[in-house]
Amino acid sequence: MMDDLKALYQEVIIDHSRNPRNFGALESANCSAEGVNPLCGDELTLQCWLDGNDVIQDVKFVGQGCAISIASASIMTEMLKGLTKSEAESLFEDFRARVTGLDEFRSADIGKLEVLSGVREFPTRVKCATLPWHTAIAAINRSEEQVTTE
Amino acid sequence: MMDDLKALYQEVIIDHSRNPRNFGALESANCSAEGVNPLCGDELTLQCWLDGNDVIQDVKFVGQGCAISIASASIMTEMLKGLTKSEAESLFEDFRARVTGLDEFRSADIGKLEVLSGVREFPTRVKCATLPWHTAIAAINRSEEQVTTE
Amino acid sequence: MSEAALKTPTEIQSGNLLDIQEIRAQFPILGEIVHGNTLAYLDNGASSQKPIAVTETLERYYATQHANVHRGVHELSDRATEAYESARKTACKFVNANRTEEIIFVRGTTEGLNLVAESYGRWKLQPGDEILVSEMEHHSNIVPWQLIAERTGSIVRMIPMNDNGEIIQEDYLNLLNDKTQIVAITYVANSLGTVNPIKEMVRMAHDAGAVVVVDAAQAAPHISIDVIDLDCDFLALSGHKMYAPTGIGILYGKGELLEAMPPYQGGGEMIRRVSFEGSTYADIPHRFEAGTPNIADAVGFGAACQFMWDIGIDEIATHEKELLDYVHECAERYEDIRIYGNAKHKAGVFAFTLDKVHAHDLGTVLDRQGVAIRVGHHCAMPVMKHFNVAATARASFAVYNTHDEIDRMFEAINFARELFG
Amino acid sequence: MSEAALKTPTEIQSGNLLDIQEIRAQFPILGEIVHGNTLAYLDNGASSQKPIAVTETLERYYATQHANVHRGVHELSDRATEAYESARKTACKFVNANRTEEIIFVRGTTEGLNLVAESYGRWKLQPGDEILVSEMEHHSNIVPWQLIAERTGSIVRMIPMNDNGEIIQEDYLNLLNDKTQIVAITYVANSLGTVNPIKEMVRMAHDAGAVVVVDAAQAAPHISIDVIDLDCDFLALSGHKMYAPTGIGILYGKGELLEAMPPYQGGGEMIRRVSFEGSTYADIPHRFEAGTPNIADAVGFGAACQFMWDIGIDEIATHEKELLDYVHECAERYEDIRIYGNAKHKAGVFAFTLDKVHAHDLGTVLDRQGVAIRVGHHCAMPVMKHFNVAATARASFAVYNTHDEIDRMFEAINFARELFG
Ligand SMILES: Cc1ncc(COP(=O)(O)O)c(C=O)c1O
Ligand SMILES: Cc1ncc(COP(=O)(O)O)c(C=O)c1O
Repeated sequence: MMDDLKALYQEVIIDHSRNPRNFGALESANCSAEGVNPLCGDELTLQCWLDGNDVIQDVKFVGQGCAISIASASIMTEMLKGLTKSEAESLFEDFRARVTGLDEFRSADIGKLEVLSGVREFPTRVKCATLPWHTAIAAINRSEEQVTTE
Repeated sequence: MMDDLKALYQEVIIDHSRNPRNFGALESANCSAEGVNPLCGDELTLQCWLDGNDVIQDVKFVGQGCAISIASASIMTEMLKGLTKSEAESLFEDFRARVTGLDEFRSADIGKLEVLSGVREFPTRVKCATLPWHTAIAAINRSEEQVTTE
Repeated sequence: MSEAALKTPTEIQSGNLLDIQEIRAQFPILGEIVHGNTLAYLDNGASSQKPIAVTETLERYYATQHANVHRGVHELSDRATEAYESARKTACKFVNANRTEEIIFVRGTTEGLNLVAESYGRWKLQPGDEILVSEMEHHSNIVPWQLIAERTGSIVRMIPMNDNGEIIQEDYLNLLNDKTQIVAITYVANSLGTVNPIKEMVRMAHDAGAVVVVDAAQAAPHISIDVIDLDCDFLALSGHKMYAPTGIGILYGKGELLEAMPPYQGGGEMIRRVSFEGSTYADIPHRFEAGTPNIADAVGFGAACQFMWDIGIDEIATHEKELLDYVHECAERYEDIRIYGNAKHKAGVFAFTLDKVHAHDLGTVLDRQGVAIRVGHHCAMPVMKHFNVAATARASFAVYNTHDEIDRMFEAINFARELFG
Repeated sequence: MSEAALKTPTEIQSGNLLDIQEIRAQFPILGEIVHGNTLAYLDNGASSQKPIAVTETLERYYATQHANVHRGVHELSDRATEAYESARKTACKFVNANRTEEIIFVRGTTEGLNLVAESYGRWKLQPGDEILVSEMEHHSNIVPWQLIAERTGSIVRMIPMNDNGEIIQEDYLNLLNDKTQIVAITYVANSLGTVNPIKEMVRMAHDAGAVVVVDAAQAAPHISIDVIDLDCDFLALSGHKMYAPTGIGILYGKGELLEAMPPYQGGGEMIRRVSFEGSTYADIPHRFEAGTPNIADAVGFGAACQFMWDIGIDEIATHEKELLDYVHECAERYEDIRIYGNAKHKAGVFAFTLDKVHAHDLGTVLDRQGVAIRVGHHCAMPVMKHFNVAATARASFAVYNTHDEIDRMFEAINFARELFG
């Protein structure tokens, strides 16, 4: 049980949650979205600069939340830069499969996101890890709706 | 069990329910009330002629209902004639005590109403027996409200 | 009458492979002694009894899973949420809806119909708009429409029925017009047993641009419900009539309608954000489930669906149809029995009066012999008015009823006939 | 940790004569193993666990008494009606109301508050009228008022609180004016534990001509409620927070108000007469109980009241007060624990944050050690805003909690502190 917790709250996670990368406003943003988990109060706003070829040139976020959601947002922003819209979407699918434990038949390389895979042992926390991603996907798809994880 | 039923549905009751006395409209009425049992659909209208000394000079009813309620109304109208308002009220109290089984310490003579005492073995039917009385009391008190047995 | 004796040859001859005695054994209450007789419970239209599978589910829920739902990160809250949401999935399958979010847990049919009337009605109804309500509706599918009509200045119109207790389809077609916003009809009429041709009526309503709200309270225990095939817009049912606990039912609504509808009750669970400057609401289904839901009974509802599936809904229907045929067959022998509801398609309900014996008195006489039927207006006063009768007697069937219980009812009727001779 | 070990000297020293182990034995779920540890359930503010006395009442009800209520002349219907109406009498006694008709069974506090907002609000509120709602309310006592205010053109005003989490009485007095129609306040605040001076606040409201609606959801499990003494006009509470089943609660309303109020939901049970020309409504309480009620859980509610009386509500309160004192005492040892809610009068709730550990993460860490607490906004976003915090952690107590469970919570907090170093 303590091992599960240590696998979840690895140093990398704690570090990202304390010192989130790409935290702040993005002047050059041309798309953005807001994500909220109404049940726990987590909320974040994500801004993105998508170039003419649908490549994510830059991405930043602000918000508040638990260590998992902040760390997930922080690591995500690091990974999204340079990806095309569809690459981002497919990375999210791989990530989601990993954290929900639905990836038995997928062994996609999710790189640094691996540190978040401990979440799968904590079903109630999966939403914390995926909220930033839902928000990012909404932003790059220029969806109007506010994202929620209900 | 069959005995209970036979005690409830005595010949007198069946007779009164088939041929209710004082059934019809009362031309000379100076007070009236409507009673309804919304749960079973029984309803009756009772009209009364109360003289200057609060003596019930005449009383009639119309309505539809089960054998118990019609018989109770019929017998009641026979007994009410000639009583004062307060005599009527006290007779009702005695009757109610008898049919609810609360008359252990009362041994009031309720006369012909005795035939309805079998109702006490049928708690769900007590309201059928008392509805006409509630209606009569409302009428002689010139209460505006419709009477219900809910 | 011994339990063993209840398995009459009729049951075996019937060709229906259900072992009714085995089913009865799952309902402890059926062994109750009432006024010295074994209970013959023929009041299922009012509320069915509950199998052990359902009551044990409640017990297990409280002994191992309970906490509040949706709000906790701890294990019990997770178990409770899981149990509750998986009951929603079961309910979704039970009515064959497309998406689980289209299922809202409510107290029962009445609350479901009120929710639609208030929320959809307030959103859509303009002064002069029309709501069509059939003559054979239960009060729960009349009064909510009268209340919202009064508030919005719209008009409730009655779709008449014929003397067999069938909706007159030509009249229905004539009533539909471009002011018709809502059609509220029952799938099965509780006072008559009539099964209405919902699918066709929905098609006609949609052609006229109206939505259809189906009261499935009496259908759910007997008919396998398919909201996609019916194409109805809303459908409400009560758990307590289909072997589930009291206090729980579901409202199905088409996703695109529910998503556009304003909230009904306000409170916890149904919000996105609350502040004194203004609040925003959660997505469906939560928007319509304000406050702590009836978690345990929702889980019990899931168990009741499973109970019905385990027996087979068609098998249940077949058994009940046999009972209904049998009761009609028996009734034909008596000239003083008048039957209400002679629709071609009928389910589960036998409503009648006995000449010379008021229904209320009949109910009492039967009760003393352990036979429980319902008497009165059955919350369908317009039906009573149609047939110009104050009250009827009604026997209504569930999967555990037997031919023997029907025989006992007729014996008791004979006794009443003598008593009132 | 063995069960026996749980009876710490503190329990014995306390002078409180309750045998907590004996009480615990009545709650099977307290023996659950969660992630390898015995459950320490400290989330009672969200929902309490249920004693065997309550679950057995449900079982007995379904096994021997169930039928629909109020409508039948048969024995089971009589038993069910008797059980249901006697639960109403028990509930009446529980809040010390004058008349049983003043008790309406609802799903829970949320529904009770919505009923008052809709029915009383629709009847009384004029454009420009004011509704006062305190800053510490649960969403269920905010959103219904916002909804009805929007519909009637009236205005919701916030009664502010100070940083201890107490309503600022001068501000309250200043806000009251002749446009104030309704004051909606909680008896005990779920996010802070504050016990409000309801009796005084009612007096002030009445002086200004307003009615007072009391949210007693968090009071009912801990305080003996006396609506006559409080002189409040309406009071709502939830069974599931006071050892009763889910899906049931009560709304108390003064008879003369309820009698004058228009219906809320329409349907069976709540009518006097229905016709397509118009319907008339039943007397209270039935007017406000449309449809088949949640009979079994109402009966279970009665059993829960009895359970509390058997222990003694004051004894329960004393035990919980000890736990609260103990938890505060322990918390004082740590500089990184910040407490929310330092009102003079507090009951049952300990809300806090831990520096450097987000409440949500804390909840997860505690859960892994079997300690169930609630984390989040507790359906009280305005309170979170007041303290400028997104989420807090909350331990809340019931009669079965022990000092040992609090020790285990602090051990788990220590572990979290290390983990987040
Ligand atoms: C103070 C307060 N009011 C209202 C509610 C709502 O109660 P329920 O969810 O049972 O309707 C709660 C509980 O969540 C509460 O704590
Ligand atoms: C056809 C019909 N509609 C609606 C209802 C109301 O259901 P409930 O009382 O469970 O809300 C009933 C049952 O009484 C019914 O038979």
